[in-house]
Amino acid sequence: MHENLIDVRDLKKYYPVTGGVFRRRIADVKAVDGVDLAMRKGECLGLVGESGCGKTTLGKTILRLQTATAGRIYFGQDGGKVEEVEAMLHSADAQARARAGAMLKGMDLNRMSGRNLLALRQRIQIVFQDPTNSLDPRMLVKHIVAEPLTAQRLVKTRDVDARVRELLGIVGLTADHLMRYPHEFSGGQRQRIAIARALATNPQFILMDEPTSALDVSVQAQILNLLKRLQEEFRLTYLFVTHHLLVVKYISNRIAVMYLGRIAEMGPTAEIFARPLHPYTKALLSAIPVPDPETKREKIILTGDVPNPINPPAGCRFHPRCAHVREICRTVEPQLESVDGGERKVACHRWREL
Amino acid sequence: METRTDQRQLRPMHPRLREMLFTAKRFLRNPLSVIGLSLIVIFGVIAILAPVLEPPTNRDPYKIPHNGYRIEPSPPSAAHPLGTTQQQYDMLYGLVWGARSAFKIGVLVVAANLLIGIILGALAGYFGGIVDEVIMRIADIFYAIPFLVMAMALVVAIGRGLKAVIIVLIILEWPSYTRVIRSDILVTRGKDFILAARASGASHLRIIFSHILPNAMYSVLILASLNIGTTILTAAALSFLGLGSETGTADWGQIVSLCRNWIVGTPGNRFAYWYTVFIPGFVISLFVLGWNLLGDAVRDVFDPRMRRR
Amino acid sequence: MGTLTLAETQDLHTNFYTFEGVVRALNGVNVVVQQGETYGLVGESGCGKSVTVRSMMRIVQAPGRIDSGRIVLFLNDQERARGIEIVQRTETYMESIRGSDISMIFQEPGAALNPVLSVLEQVKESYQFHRMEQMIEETLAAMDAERSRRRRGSLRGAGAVIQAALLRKELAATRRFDERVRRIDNELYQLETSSDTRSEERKADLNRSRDHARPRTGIVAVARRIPFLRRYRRRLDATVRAHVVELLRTLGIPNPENIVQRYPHELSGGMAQRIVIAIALACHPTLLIADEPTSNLDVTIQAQIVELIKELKRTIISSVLFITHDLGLVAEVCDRVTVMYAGDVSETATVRELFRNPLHPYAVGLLASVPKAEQAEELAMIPGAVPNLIAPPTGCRFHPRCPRRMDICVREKPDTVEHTPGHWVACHLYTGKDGGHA
Amino acid sequence: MSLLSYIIRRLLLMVLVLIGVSLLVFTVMMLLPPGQRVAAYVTNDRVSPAQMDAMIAKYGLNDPAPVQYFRWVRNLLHGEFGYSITASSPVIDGFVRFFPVTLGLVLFSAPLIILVGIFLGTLGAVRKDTPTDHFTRVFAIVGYSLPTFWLGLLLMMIFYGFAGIFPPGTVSNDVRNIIYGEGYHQYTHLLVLDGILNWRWQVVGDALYRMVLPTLNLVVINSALIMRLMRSSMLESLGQDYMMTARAKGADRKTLFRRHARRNAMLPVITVSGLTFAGLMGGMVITETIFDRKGIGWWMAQAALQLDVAAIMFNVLFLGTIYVVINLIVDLIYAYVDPRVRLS
Repeated sequence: MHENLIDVRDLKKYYPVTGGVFRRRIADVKAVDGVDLAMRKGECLGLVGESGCGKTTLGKTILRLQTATAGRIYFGQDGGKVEEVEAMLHSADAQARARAGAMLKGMDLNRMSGRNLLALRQRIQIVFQDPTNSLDPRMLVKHIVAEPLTAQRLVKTRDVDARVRELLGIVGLTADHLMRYPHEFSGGQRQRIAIARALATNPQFILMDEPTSALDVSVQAQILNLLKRLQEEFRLTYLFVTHHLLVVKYISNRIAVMYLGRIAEMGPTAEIFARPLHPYTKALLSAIPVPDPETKREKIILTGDVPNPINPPAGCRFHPRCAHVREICRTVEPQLESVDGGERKVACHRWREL
Repeated sequence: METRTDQRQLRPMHPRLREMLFTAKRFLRNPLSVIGLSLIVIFGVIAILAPVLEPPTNRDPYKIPHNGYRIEPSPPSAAHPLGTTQQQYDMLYGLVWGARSAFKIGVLVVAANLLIGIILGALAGYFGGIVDEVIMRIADIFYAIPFLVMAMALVVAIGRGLKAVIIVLIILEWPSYTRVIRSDILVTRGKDFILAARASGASHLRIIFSHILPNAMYSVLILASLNIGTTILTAAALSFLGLGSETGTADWGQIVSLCRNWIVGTPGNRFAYWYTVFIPGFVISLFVLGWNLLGDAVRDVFDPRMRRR
Repeated sequence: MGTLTLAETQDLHTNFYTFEGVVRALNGVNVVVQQGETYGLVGESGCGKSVTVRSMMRIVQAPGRIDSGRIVLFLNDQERARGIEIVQRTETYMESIRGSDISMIFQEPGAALNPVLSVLEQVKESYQFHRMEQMIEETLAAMDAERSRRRRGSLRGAGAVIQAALLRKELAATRRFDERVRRIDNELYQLETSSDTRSEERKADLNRSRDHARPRTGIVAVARRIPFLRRYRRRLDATVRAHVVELLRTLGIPNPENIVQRYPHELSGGMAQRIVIAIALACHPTLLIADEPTSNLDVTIQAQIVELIKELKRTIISSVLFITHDLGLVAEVCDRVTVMYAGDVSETATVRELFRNPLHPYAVGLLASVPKAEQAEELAMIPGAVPNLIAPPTGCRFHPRCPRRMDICVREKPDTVEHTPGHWVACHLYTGKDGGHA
Repeated sequence: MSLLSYIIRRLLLMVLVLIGVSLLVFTVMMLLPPGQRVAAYVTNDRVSPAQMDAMIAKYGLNDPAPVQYFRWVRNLLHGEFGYSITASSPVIDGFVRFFPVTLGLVLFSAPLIILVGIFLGTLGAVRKDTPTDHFTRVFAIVGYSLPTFWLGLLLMMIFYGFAGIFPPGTVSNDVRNIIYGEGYHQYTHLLVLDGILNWRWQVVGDALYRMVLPTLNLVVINSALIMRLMRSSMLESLGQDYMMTARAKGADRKTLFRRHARRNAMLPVITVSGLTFAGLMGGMVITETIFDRKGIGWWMAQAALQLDVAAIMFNVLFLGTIYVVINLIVDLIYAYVDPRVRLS
């Protein structure tokens, strides 16, 4: 527990919906609605879910590209201290809660600003889904990769060039590519450039926001292998957001399944694939088309669409689509509970019986 | 085969230069843009060489020389290659120096508007919120009054003359620039590379100047080149109505207003005074056409859909 | 699985004349769709799979053009013998088979629907274009039934008589038009075999009159514009609407009466895709072309749509041509599959055969590069990227990325050979031409 | 947002904009010295300098600006707009006299401008890269490169000066005699409409005859923008995926263009048609001046030349208000036509 690089507690991100004559806030899109997530150093946590489930928002909020509506994000904090603050926050003593609030200013990524935040930016980075959009079309590769270094003046100007060349080498590009614009590259190469940029500041943590879903199958394999290699080489921690389950299976140690702003189930990859507990996970896994015509599996076809996150269903958010729904599911929201006292967690009232 | 340029094996050339060459090549492939560019270049040369082409005789070169006050225009002759207007102002002199006035008006107005538009548009677009609301509502008010009508009222209030026309056009045209820049900035601001820059720890100023503006500049440049044409048209219209420059100033709209009474010829020759009506308006049209063609070409060249993938 | 051909392309070349140059999108594509099968077309983006099917429906968008090759359809028994070559046929002929005999569904359900038309307006067009005769007949039948129930002589009855008369006129005009078109098509079909020059002229003549043929509705066309008389159309509309609602119901859309009034932006992606499918299936086509129908949908919705297509394949449609880049879907849905690369057909085989024993180095690489359920070792990769088709590689277009490249691959485009029965491959490793290793 | 709250919101915004417009007009006029502004308050043209000073004092034209603004607005709301020198009558009388002339021309030319623009734009898009397309594009680019006043003068020179047809002015002397003669009722002050109501076809014919050239002038200049927009928006519409769906259904060319492409392409054109009004009003000042039609535009030009402050303020305010209202209507039509706005 004390090895956690990132510890997310009760994170919420709401987007206001305005309406009426005066454009008042009339509702919220509850993109992320109470998520607890811990990531250990050096692991790759796969965050899967369908579009609109809030996985990308969760990632971007953890990176503080957006400010969370509520919740705490501890990055690289001592585990004991985190528990202490959390305990104080939840204590009945108002004074203790106030003290905890003061302590959070220096610990909670969501409350940091200015210099503290900037210093943290070196240690956390992001790779986006579509490299066509995430690289400034009017900048040369040289400047794109150097941006994290020059923006924070981390490296002396005369050393920047050498560092950029080194980074390009790491991701499998050459110095020939320095003086080119992004549009002169293929999709896979652009993603390599984006990865080189993410590596520039020697980060500890990289958010992978669907890094291969805009790429072709054969190129996807190149990038996945590269990411895997880099993770081992630099002892990186990944949060790998994707909707592609086989990709997640290939690259992640652990998986968290999200549904409508909440985590439905999480645990080690192999265990989840071998024995999914949540009905949603089961349906999701059974729906993956497996590239093997010999195996014919029974599919669980869910009915209906993902509900609107403005008005999530009461009780268990999955209940309108769930085949095993009981009365309790309609009224009481299940909490994420540990299955075996360890990492395996599930938020379902009926996981024991099913 | 890895990239396109590999195939062409270009000499090592600075990529920015390479891009410019590529753009220029596309530009020159379209005959209309070449026509537009040549028109502007020709007018530019005329404006620059005005003192050589038509040496000024007055102390103020923008005063058109005239001999006598005879009311009828006179047809082209050796002394007056393009004839004279009403009150014997020399047409050629007026047109040549008028080119200078036209450039002065166009460039001054558009440059000032670019500056105002970029500053206000960037403020509104990047920071949003209350700043955005205030700037855009003010722009709405300016939009709510027909342009030429408002320009007339303002010229009356400020006092006539070319200077007043320039000031008025600056006051009235900034909202369209601000709008265009703002909406482009809004689009750019939502792109992933802006988020990436923020994740890299780039400051607001750095993001605005090195990411947002370079990407959001193009449509405003298109607008600017198209707007030089309309600016000239409005200035000419004001002069024509008698609200612009004084009589006898080398200003195209002003020269056209001198010809207003000569559309009906003499009983024997119904087109007797055609030159005095036709020539100055034709020159204005060519000038505006040049800018419009140029603007269209700029739009085509920079249209993201027309660019490479 | 049937072995009768339904549609085939022969040496199809489709090029795009863009600003930067000619994109040689299809480099002589041969594909065969058989009766009753689900046929897959797989490849990465830019391999030409979409262009192939758009060419087959002749809806390639400008600046694209089918430059050479043949597309032959064997839609009914009469055509079975020789088939109809459609590249040479008129646009009106194509209009009559699109949406009727061959339909298509698209990748992006949101963009495939017209945002300013309601669902009803979009689905009912399929009936209006192809099933007018049936619709009018049904309307008339319904009106007759209604009249026999009601007593004669009422004022409303008189209105109904006029309406029925107009409908009958329209029906007659539609029938005359259909008959005429059928005659022209028949004669064209006969002429296509003969090669003498007189028949060429006659063919041009026929094609022209095919293009200009319109249903001559006479008085009905006038009546349509007169407010009171126009009401006869309402009955017809009601019939069509009933068909649309029924169609949506069979596709498992809940509450179809409500859905038909909605506009596309009010629908979820999965629902929009069902509407697109409804449009395609309205006239029970023989061949359904599905162009990446689930690529932009979520996994659980994808499963719903795939299941729906499978179901429809069992009940309504004869053959499905399924385009995808997802090898998992191919394994699940298709009977036979063709792998395409950069405008070339690389390999064609049954799905089992392809997954068990891929021959073409590209197919081998592609299969190895997908993460499997049991993936443990590192993924295999194909180096490099898809080439730019303005200046495609010479010879075999895959050679720059091929791990088993030979000299001959650079020089010569490989022929397609039948390696084992039903397993076709276009690669010099199997053509028997040995060029030595590079 | 429901359509109703959308409408309410737009109405409130409109009121705000109108207040802004009045402030703007007021600010502009405050740039003039009190001696010139006093014209807005006098009621006849026989005022001596001494009386002038008395009036400046009486109306407090040297008071602080906010005081003056509220006084001015109060006067406006009471229908007191001052005296116009150029109209030789109170502003409101001048307005009643001049406005119908302008309205007649607007009602005649605005539909033509929009129809010509839409028609040529569609034609250009449907026949892309054919001679027809090139012709329409040249027409458009020339259209908005030509100075309105010059085109007007050329038209006059060719048709009136040379061919002797289409004379300037609103009506001929004969017709004027009819109008002001006995038994003729000016119901609406619109020449054409009144002519029809009085069964005097001579009036109708003459009024239309004299509107030909001004209309031609306005159409050539103003339809260019709509045309251009229609063409590009039609081309965009034609390239959309839903056109592919429509073709795959078996739609014929006519259905494709009319039903599927044009309906979508019309949306931005609706918005711009409202903006065209601004261009039309600008064009009106020039056109009425050239063709000697005594309407609002002509009045405005005269007022600007003779420093007729009352008339200028009134016209700017009036045209601004109309423009704001028209844009509101256009937005509501748009919201009605495009289901995405209506229901989102």
